[in-house]
Amino acid sequence: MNFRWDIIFEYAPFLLKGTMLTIGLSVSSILIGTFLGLLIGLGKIMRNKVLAFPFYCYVTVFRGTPLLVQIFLIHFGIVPFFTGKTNAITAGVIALSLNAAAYIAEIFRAGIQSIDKGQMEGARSLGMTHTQTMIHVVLPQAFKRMIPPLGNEFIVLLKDSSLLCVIAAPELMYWGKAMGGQYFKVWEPYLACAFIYLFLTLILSFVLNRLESRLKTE
Amino acid sequence: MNFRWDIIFEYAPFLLKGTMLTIGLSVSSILIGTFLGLLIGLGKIMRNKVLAFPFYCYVTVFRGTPLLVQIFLIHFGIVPFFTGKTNAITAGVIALSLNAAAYIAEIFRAGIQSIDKGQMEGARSLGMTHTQTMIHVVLPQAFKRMIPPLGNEFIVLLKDSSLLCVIAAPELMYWGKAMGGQYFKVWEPYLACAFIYLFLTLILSFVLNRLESRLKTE
Amino acid sequence: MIKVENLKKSFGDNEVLKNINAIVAPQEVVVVIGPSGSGKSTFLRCINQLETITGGHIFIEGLDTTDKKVNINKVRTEVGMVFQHFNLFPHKTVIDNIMLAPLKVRKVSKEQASQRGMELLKKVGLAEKANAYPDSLSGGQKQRVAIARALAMEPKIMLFDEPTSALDPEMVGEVLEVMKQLAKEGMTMVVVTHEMGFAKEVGDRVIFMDEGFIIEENIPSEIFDNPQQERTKAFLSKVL
Amino acid sequence: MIKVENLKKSFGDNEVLKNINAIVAPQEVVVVIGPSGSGKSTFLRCINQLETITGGHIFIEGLDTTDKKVNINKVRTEVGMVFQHFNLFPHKTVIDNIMLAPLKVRKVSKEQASQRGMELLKKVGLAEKANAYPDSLSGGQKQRVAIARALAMEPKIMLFDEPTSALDPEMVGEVLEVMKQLAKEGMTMVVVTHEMGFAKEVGDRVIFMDEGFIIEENIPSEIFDNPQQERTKAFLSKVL
Amino acid sequence: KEKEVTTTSEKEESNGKTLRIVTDAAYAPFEYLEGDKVVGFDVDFINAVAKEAGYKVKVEHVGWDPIFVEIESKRADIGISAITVNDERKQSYDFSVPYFLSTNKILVPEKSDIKSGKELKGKVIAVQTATTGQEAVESLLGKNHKDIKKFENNNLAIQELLQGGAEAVVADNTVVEEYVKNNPDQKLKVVEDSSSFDQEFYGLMFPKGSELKADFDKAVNAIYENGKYAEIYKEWFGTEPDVETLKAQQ
Ligand SMILES: Nc1ncnc2c1ncn2[C@@H]1O[C@H](COP(=O)(O)OP(=O)(O)OP(=O)(O)O)[C@@H](O)[C@H]1O
Ligand SMILES: Nc1ncnc2c1ncn2[C@@H]1O[C@H](COP(=O)(O)OP(=O)(O)OP(=O)(O)O)[C@@H](O)[C@H]1O
Ligand SMILES: [Mg+2]
Ligand SMILES: [Mg+2]
Repeated sequence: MNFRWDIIFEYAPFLLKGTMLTIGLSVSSILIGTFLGLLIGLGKIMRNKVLAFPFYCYVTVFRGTPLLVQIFLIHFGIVPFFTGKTNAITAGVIALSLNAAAYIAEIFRAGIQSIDKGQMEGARSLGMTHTQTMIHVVLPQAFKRMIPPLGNEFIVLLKDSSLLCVIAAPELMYWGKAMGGQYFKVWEPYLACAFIYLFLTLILSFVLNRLESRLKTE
Repeated sequence: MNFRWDIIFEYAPFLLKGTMLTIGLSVSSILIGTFLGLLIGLGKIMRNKVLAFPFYCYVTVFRGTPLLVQIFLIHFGIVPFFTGKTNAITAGVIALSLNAAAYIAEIFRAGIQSIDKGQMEGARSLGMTHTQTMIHVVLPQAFKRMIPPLGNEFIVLLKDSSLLCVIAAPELMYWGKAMGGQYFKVWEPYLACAFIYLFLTLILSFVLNRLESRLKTE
Repeated sequence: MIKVENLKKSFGDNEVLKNINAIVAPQEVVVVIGPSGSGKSTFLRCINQLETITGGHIFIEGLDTTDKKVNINKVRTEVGMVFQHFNLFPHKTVIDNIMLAPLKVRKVSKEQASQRGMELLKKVGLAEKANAYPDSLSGGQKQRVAIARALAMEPKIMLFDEPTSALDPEMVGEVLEVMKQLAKEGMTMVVVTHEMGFAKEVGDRVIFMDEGFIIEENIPSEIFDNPQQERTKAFLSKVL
Repeated sequence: MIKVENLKKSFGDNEVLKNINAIVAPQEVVVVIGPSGSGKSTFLRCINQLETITGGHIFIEGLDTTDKKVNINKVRTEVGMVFQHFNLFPHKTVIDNIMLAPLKVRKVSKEQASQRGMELLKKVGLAEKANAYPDSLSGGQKQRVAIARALAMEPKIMLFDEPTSALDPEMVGEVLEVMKQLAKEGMTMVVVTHEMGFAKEVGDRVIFMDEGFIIEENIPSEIFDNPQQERTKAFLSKVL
Repeated sequence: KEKEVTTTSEKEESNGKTLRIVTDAAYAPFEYLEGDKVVGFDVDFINAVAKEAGYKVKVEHVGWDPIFVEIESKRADIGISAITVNDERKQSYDFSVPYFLSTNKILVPEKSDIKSGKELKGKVIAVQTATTGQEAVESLLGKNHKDIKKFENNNLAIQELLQGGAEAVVADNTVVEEYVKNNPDQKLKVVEDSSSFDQEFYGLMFPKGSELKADFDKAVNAIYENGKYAEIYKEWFGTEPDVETLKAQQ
């Protein structure tokens, strides 16, 4: 098999552009997804089962259906409904955020429930409200424990962003496919993309490990 | 939008066949992946860092690259290398198993490390070997704690099996795409598939919850 | 100060407190003893409304805390509580542990909170640990910080739930010392403990509980030297 | 029976045991006391090879356990250990906890293991709990099961690391009772404990450790009533 | 911001509005991305037709599935993506008169003894989903026959052939010829058999009831007549088009 390095070099600027968009999409989705995930996770642990039910459904549906379908629904249904036209990047960020939010909600729920009940009681006995306790006592500690699973989720999200090529969001995989389409090649684009994804996830892991050990010693 | 129920009915037998294969692929990959994951997880926590290194790399690479690329490599590279020809189902099971094994290895590692050190010491002080202690004391307890994350992984794997349509493994998503290709319809196949996936994941969640609560009360 | 009337508390079918009546006078130190599972902790937690009671009334300074209209967070600021396992916030330094509630609940200024916090740390003998994290402290030090934290809200009453039972024997003394000091200063206290020495020395009154009832209550010397009930005798013979 | 020669143990830079020499004679009960962090647990764990020692030798029945050729699992079957936190296997019933090691290590038959297990449970007064799970037992019961489990391997020596310090005061007695019984039967024992009553009553010899050294050792009456070292005096004044 | 991948026809005599043309630029040489530009036969063709019909157009790469959603929801005006016309699809969309006659050819390993379409029976064949190749093979073996493996693109179908998972690939002649030309070292050959395969045609795809269809049908015929079509065809495929068959199909 002759590996066509030349076409990889030819496409390098596009792959770079795609990588930038992949990073941009992932980072914004992570931020939004974490925020939504926190709200949904808090919603799911409400004592009032009726109020918690919609959050429960949200998590079930988003975790139970393929991301691909969610991307289509949002790209062709939700976004045009509000703005009148499709926009792959907007839809991509929304789809990834909403999907990640479901997983992150579970991470938050587990993190919060892993904090010893004594912490809540200690703070409540000082006269702090439930909300104050959550904000100042439970969440800061839960957050520390959530870093490893959140890190995993971020890596998953980074890779999942490759699915956005189906709606032609010009991220990394999109350019990989364009390269394959032009030259009838399979290995060159996919291996190139795989290495870039691996590189990105390694950097992310490294950053997360640093963060984790810094928080640990704190 | 007129929703073409008729084409869903027309493709119902194919979707059913696809669903069966999806289930078959997922179940076998889960079993193999769990077994491999256990070995890799144990490998990763070996005290000898040199021996543990390959396991560490395995997990990093399989978690750091898109499953799609892994599927291609295994389908077009590994399987033909050994058998002389491609086989989508074999490649599918291998790719899903190897991918899941990386995630499951991390679950095992975390599960084992979450077991109080006192358990290991208690058993070792009775003269049991490290291996005996792992088998009879640590793993049974770790396994109980691993059921929730394993359950999540199974759900992820079930949905990930939809990626096998790219190598023409005739699972659920493959037939969904065939339907879409024949009628140039998008919503009918994807929504039908989404509902089937949701249904499967709900059943899986239910079974896992039952298992979890049964093990808890035991 | 505290008046408990016909207090009942069940967990599901399990009635843990069965008609408790008790009064704690201002500046009084009441020691609660009893076997494990007799409901001592639950009793304290009910006073502080950490458990929703199933029946009866609890009055704190004349205010019926079971009344829906009473702001329970307000009540809790008047009632400090110290737990067996300290329940310090591990992500905050000692001084931040102490300052958190005054800042957030009493809304005092940072300077004021910090000044008052340092005073309290001095009082419990830990001024030099102000910027340490709880995990670096010994058990006895943790418990003293927990006491200082509760005092920072300037409560009228302090509840202690086995404050020394998670401590190494050597550290028990230093915590009891702080508690004695508090009692001397006139703090109203309810103390669940197995430390009979403390009960004898500091307690104004001892309550013996078993199976959700108050079996006997009296001044310490009477309870220890002349218990009236069989169950009290049996219990004391084991722990003394 | 046990001979410890120039034992040294460091964790990284932290030298926890600094040249320990000790002998335990057959049927002797040695009690180890000392402040927290002085290295008592580490000392016991070294005897059992749960920690790899950094220097010196430990002979058990004349066998140098630090010799690479010695099968450490074999050595451990001769040395039973009971921990502060019991370390029972929560996924197994009481009888299964006791039978596991005999079945897997000694390879005895199921009937034999079960029969011997029941005998031991009777001995510690828990025959009726054979099929209960550890979580449903009280602390004292758990610790008695842990003792039975260690005895099931028919060890020649038993090591106890603060066996009663995680227990409610009421339950301490029942565990000490079992230990006294063992001592009476002639078991060689090394016991780390804060229960000075036990030390006085059962101990043949008391070792006082501090900062990784054996500071003083003597028969109990001498140690408690007439300590030679300042540090021993200071420590005893706190805990008695 | 999204940078749109477009090509706009230069002259605008039109009624102002630019038509939105959607395509899946992953099917060389009909439409593919050259860097960030959509190029290919279909692109040149639609530009010529639009000019003829007096419309301004903008070709946008949206991906395969999205084409149908965009057209069905009428957010796009025309889909052009080597789309094969068949009766099932006509139920949902309108199509222009055929603008391309697709000749399917069989790609096999050099050593293969397959010499005609008939001999494909009983063999495993790889195709790209929703192409004329799939139509052709299904009309031979039957719809969703178990021996047909459908891939997302021809690249993967050919890869399957190379790795021994299929004994033949059926696809547009241009696709297979282009592949063989680009990859001489792969030891593949092309088998021609126009007799076994039905003729398959490409059409422009419109939303059901689109008013553009009439204008574009007229314009297609016009460029057949004025030679523009043949010019574009020759530029891309190097041969003369069979305009007569195309016209006969109308
Ligand atoms: N949150 C709870 N849910 C259900 N049952 C509970 C709960 N808290 C306590 N109980 C039960 O209530 C009873 C009394 O418990 P409590 O903790 O008040 O006893 P205690 O006297 O403080 O014992 P100890 O000395 O062991 O602390 C026990 O039987 C206990 O199992
Ligand atoms: N695994 C370990 N890694 C590092 N340091 C350790 C480890 N185990 C013990 N140490 C340190 O060794 C010293 C002695 O610990 P050890 O547990 O032997 O004391 P101890 O006398 O048993 O105290 P206690 O009465 O609290 O049980 C302590 O300073 C402790 O921090
Ligand atoms: Mg209690
Ligand atoms: Mg110790």
